[in-house]
Amino acid sequence: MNSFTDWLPTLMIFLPLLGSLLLLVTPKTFRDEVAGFIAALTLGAGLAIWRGGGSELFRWDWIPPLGITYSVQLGGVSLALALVTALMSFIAILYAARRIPNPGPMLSLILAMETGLIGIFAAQDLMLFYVFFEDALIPALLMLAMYGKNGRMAALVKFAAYTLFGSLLMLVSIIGVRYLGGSPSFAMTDLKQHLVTGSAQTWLYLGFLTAMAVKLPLWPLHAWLPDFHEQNHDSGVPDVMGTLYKVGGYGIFTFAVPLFPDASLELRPILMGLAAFTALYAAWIAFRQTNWKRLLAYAGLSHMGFVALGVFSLNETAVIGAMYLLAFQNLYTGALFLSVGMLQERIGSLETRVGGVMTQAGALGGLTMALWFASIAVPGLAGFIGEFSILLGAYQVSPWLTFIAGITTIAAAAYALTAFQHTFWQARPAGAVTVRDLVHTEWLILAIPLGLLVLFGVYSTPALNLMQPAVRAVLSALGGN
Amino acid sequence: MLLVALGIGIIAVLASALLGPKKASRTKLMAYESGNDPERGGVGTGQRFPVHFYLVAMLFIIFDIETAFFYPLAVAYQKLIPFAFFEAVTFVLLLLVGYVYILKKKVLEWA
Amino acid sequence: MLQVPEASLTPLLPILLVLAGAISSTLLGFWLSRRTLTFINIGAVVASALSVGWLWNRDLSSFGGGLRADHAALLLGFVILAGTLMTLLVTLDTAWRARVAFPEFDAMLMYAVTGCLLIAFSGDLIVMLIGLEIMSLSSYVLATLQGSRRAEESGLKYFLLGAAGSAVLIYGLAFVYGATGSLNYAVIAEKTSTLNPENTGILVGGALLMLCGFGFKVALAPFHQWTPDVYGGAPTSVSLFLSTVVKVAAFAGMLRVFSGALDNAPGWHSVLAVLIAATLIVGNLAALRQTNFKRMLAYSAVAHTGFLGMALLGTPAAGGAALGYYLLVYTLMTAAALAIVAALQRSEEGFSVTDMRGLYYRHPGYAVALAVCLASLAGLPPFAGFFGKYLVFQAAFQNGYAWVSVLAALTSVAALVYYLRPGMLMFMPDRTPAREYGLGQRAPTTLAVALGVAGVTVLGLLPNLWYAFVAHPDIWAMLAGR
Amino acid sequence: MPDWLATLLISLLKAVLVVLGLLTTFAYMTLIERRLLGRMQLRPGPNRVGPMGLLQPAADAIKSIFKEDLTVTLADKLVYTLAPIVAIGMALTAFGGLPAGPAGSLFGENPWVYNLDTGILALLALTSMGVYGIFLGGWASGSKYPILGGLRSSAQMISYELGMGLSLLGLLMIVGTTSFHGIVGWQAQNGPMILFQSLGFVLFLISSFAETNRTPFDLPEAEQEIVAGYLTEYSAIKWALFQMAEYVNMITASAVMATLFFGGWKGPQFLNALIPGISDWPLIWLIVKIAFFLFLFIWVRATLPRLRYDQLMRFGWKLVLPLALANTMLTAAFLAFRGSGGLWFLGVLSFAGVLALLVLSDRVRVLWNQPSVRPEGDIVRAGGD
Amino acid sequence: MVPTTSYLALSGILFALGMIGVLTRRTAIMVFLSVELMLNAANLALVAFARSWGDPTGQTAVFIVMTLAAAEVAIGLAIIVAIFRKRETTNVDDLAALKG
Repeated sequence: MNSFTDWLPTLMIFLPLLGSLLLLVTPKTFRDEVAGFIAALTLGAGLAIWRGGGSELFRWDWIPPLGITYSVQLGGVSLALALVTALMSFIAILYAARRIPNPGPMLSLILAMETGLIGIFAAQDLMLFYVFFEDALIPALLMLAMYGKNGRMAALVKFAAYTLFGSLLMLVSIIGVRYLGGSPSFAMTDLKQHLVTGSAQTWLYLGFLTAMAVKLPLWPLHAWLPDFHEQNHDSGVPDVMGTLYKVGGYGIFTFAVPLFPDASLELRPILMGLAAFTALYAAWIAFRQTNWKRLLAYAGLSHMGFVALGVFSLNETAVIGAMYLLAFQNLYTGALFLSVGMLQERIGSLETRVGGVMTQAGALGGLTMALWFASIAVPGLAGFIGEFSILLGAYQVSPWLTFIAGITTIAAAAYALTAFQHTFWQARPAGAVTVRDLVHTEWLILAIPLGLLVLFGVYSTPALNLMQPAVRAVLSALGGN
Repeated sequence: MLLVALGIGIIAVLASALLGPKKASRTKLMAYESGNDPERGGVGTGQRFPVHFYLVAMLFIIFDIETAFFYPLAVAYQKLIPFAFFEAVTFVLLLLVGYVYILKKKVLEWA
Repeated sequence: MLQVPEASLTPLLPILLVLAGAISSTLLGFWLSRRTLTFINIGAVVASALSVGWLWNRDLSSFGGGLRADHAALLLGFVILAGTLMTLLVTLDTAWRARVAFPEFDAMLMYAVTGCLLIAFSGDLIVMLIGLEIMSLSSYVLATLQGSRRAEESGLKYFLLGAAGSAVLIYGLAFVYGATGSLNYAVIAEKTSTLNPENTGILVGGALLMLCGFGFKVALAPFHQWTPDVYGGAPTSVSLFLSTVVKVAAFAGMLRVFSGALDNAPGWHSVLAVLIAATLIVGNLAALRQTNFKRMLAYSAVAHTGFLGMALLGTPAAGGAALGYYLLVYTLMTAAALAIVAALQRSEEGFSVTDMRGLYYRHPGYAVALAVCLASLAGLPPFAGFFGKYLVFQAAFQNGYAWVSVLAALTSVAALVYYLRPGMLMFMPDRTPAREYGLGQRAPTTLAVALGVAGVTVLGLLPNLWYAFVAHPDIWAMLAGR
Repeated sequence: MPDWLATLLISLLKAVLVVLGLLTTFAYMTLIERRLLGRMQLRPGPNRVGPMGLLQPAADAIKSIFKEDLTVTLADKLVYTLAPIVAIGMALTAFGGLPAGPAGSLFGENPWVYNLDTGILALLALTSMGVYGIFLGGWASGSKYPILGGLRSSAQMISYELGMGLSLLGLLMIVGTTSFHGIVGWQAQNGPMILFQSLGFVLFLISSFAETNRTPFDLPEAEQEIVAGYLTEYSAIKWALFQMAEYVNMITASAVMATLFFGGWKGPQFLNALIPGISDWPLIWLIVKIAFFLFLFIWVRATLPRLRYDQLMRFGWKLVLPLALANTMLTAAFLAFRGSGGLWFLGVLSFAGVLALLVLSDRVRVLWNQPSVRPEGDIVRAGGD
Repeated sequence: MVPTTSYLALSGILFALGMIGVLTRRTAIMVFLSVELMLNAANLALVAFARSWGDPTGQTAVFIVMTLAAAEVAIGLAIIVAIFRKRETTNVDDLAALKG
């Protein structure tokens, strides 16, 4: 139990935090390098875990009298998401380092947040999950506070209030899960032995769901999302982290479904309805956005609708697809945010109505377009596999909702292409600033995610192999369907 | 006893009230101020008293309470020797703290 | 009938040490500088804390169970002393600016602490009452001592309401005595289970009256009106003291009386639940509207009364443990936050929330510390405030007051919002000139703040350091003594 | 006739008796005082009305009843009228608790009106109630001098009340009861208390002078400072009532001193050898002792000048109070550590204390004679005068 | 021998009067007096109960309470006088420096 591999997840979680503390004392001159190095190291640790085929459950009694344990495990879905997180944080740091004037605090915040996020994915104990869940919030808030735009206070309050509203209800139901079920501790392994039954389960599930619906986000609780993205720093770096922070789908998949099987079956139709509606509604709103960030925000929301649909459907294919999509939409949405950042750096605005960028910055345009294709699930790119298998699976559960959701893909194509076309093609307005094309690191920043998207778009087996057993394990608890 | 005593007073007052002459005049009913017209002062007109009197009053309250505590101890004293002695000593010492304090604070200086 | 009571002073050691400090500052004040006195008092407090450690696990008692240095008493006493220490450290810096730098200030402070400790050590309603009154009376003086118009008014308000509160409490005490025929917690506790109807009626009446009385002291709504005025009007260091140490002591009293003596008395639980619900709502919503940071903290103190009170709804075992943990955390974080206010404020009004914009770029250390305190107050992990909240939620939840827990969860969203605003403003860069006292960053205050922040963080990451002490259930099962 | 009614009537009767007795005493007290003062100051004193002016008191009484009774416009009528009644009422009531003889010696009834276990406490309480009379009177007069006078005299009285109360503690410790009967009985066995508590007695004496506003402590009537103090606005019978109260208080004080320190209504035991049972004769002994103390009051008045107000207060707070405490602790310590020794040694100690005071009087005087600090600015001026 | 209940009734009335005074009177002194009234009501109740239980604890409690009352008087008067000497009023409503 003391072999190095068991410590790897812990290392992967807390390495970034150490890094962010380290950054506070490192001199300005090579702060960026340190940050990048730490992030890379974290990613390395993640890859090491992957090579080892996931880690064992590592458990240590954190607060014995309260039955709160520090139990972490990275394997299957959680590992995939952790890897993506590590990667995107690394990329975000790369971009932040060259784009943001005084990046010191931002870098440490990114790292701090990475800790929270990886922690969320690794946690196998409800309280631990909650703790990390809230930890990730603080850096996110600080990023917005320190680098945000004028309207940020409103956005901050909205964001925090929504999150806390959800998570505190979740806290109450976490307490409920343990005491009504009579479990000795909050560790998933114990909780699964002592499930709550009856109507209490439904109530607890709802409490849990509120938090997750905020973080998905799901339709009525999504209002914080666009403001959050719009008010954040133009470079789009915080948005990347924000995107990674959308852990609702994962939370429901890992915790809610196993703990509230009956309730999740019972509420399935309603929730799937909500999800489908979210997807369509978000796409529809996105269509009318003229600000790239809001557009991306709603696009992301729409994808989350898909993810939710998949997760709620409790169908193996769909769930796998949902996790797949969840993982990779982080890649392309994040990358898109960064590309928007680059665009803004060049033309000084986030308007989707400036024309003719393509003529001067071909590479930027090209890469952005490719990423958009990934986003709207063009076959051959990772997005497609996710969305397709979600629809496939969900169809077996409820065809109609699936059909509604299906429409979304078309809507997505619509909003993405119009916005892209307005910005990159069309005539260049007279007297507009000349736009530089991509320079050194920017290439990497956009190319790496794209590369991965392509790779897993055509050769999805490794990812699927990673996820399938985990999903099977979860769903088998429901007695399949 | 109390009744009788108060009775006496009341009777006396009534008696004089009945028997005494009533020839009031403004000057007669004016507050005595060595012949000058009285200025403000007296009931309800918010005359200020020197704060020293408040101090005396408070000190009195405190020390009187202390006496009140001492009486039962004194009565029961011989039954509780020697415990009571140490009690008394502690008590008086604590009292002395306060006494020394007001002494040093010059509260007891009517100058 | 005249038997000599056994009066061993050993269990009183912590109290006596503090009292010695008080007396010394009463008398030596004429010869020594006030600063020296403060150092003496700090010494006394530390010594007393050590003696608390020394008394641990001895479970002594004195005066026929009237004074008991059991685990609960020692734990609560330690919390009180911690708060006192931080207060003293802060006054070292700010007393001059607050124009309260004379020996009487320290004397009164220490007397108040003596009272607080008496409450924590009480095994008997009379001792509790004496402690409570010593504490309250000294606090009235402390609140007034500054002599400024605001301070005097706050003092008067505090005094009048506090006195009324004590009167109600004493009346309740009389009824409890009437119902059980004793003032000793243990006897009351055993009598309460076996009572004939009309005595039960009297007991319930008494319990409720005492509840109201304590409500005044700990500022449960609707008895909280004095709190913002007093905390806002008194010198900040005093507000610090009142909102931490005094409140802790009052809660210690409630713990002793309600979870201890009156635990199986009927009726008061539900009333307390209602009061707490009111407090949570009033405190949090009122705090939302505050523009002055100090007043906001005052209201947040009210709100926290609600959270702390939830612990009393739990079973003595769970609730006591929760309260024991939360009180320390609450003291640390509130004291640290107010210490920073005291250090940085220009006038005793404290500063308005908007003045805090960009604090991070002027006083990075204090800003980060304050942010930590606020996060902890808001109950965000990994800071200790979160576990405090969690524990009280759990305590109330387990004892069948789930609705209070849910309400508390909802209100703490409001709480988050008003903690968030200043917390975030501090990190927003701004160009305007500083609006706080530039030279505020002094060693003792910094030390106090460091204590608080370190405590909050460490207790958040490893709650067991303190929780392991308080978690022992039979500590709280014997609140009333045996 | 049911016997509760009987007892009620009887005690009423006794009350009336006592009151009348006191009032006559007061009446002639005034006369005697004026005569004696006359003698001491080498002048005749009142001798017109009746033989040797024996009817003077009657004349005074009649005059004061038929005199016009003014009530100042600014005065608070009710309180103004109430004040003297309170004063006299308390003064008279206080006396009733004192036993004047052995049980059943008064025509088969007990020579006291009421008998409480807490006699001394009750007595102190009642006498201190007298302060209300004076303060209310001064306050209600609605005029400056009375207010100041009232304040001053109440301040004075409460200050000395402390000394009074504390000076009795030693005695109580020795006797162990607060009932007059207990105390008298104790003294009958062990000799008068003055032997053991001389220091306490001195203090008590001083305090009672101050309590009754007699020279040298008659500040409330310090004419040259505040006219007639709280009496300024009073006239006719109300004024007379205040006077009455003062004298009755004197009588009571004398009686108390007699009872507490001089064996009360019992005569000295050794006389029993000559005439058996003489020491148990009712009334006689008490009256004799009272008379002696009253003479003392007058004597002192004729002898000593009046203190200044600040001196008075300092005297009370800086001398009487600590000394009383010291006396208490002395007694306490003695009782605690005497082992089996008798009380006489305590008497010696106590008397030594008195002597020491007398010898060191010059040293002691500095405590109260002059303010030990020059008033700097805001130190409040004495009694507003 | 008067039954305990009547004592309680009396003390209850006193307490109620005090409470009303606290709630309705506006000048500090009056509020303060009402508080003292409440305290005495409590004392009365204590003594009554002590008699009905026939044990002296209640009376000692009364002793303590009296002391507390006295201490409260001292401090309360000090505060009130301090304020009164600054401005002519002790009306609670006039103390408006701390609104908000």
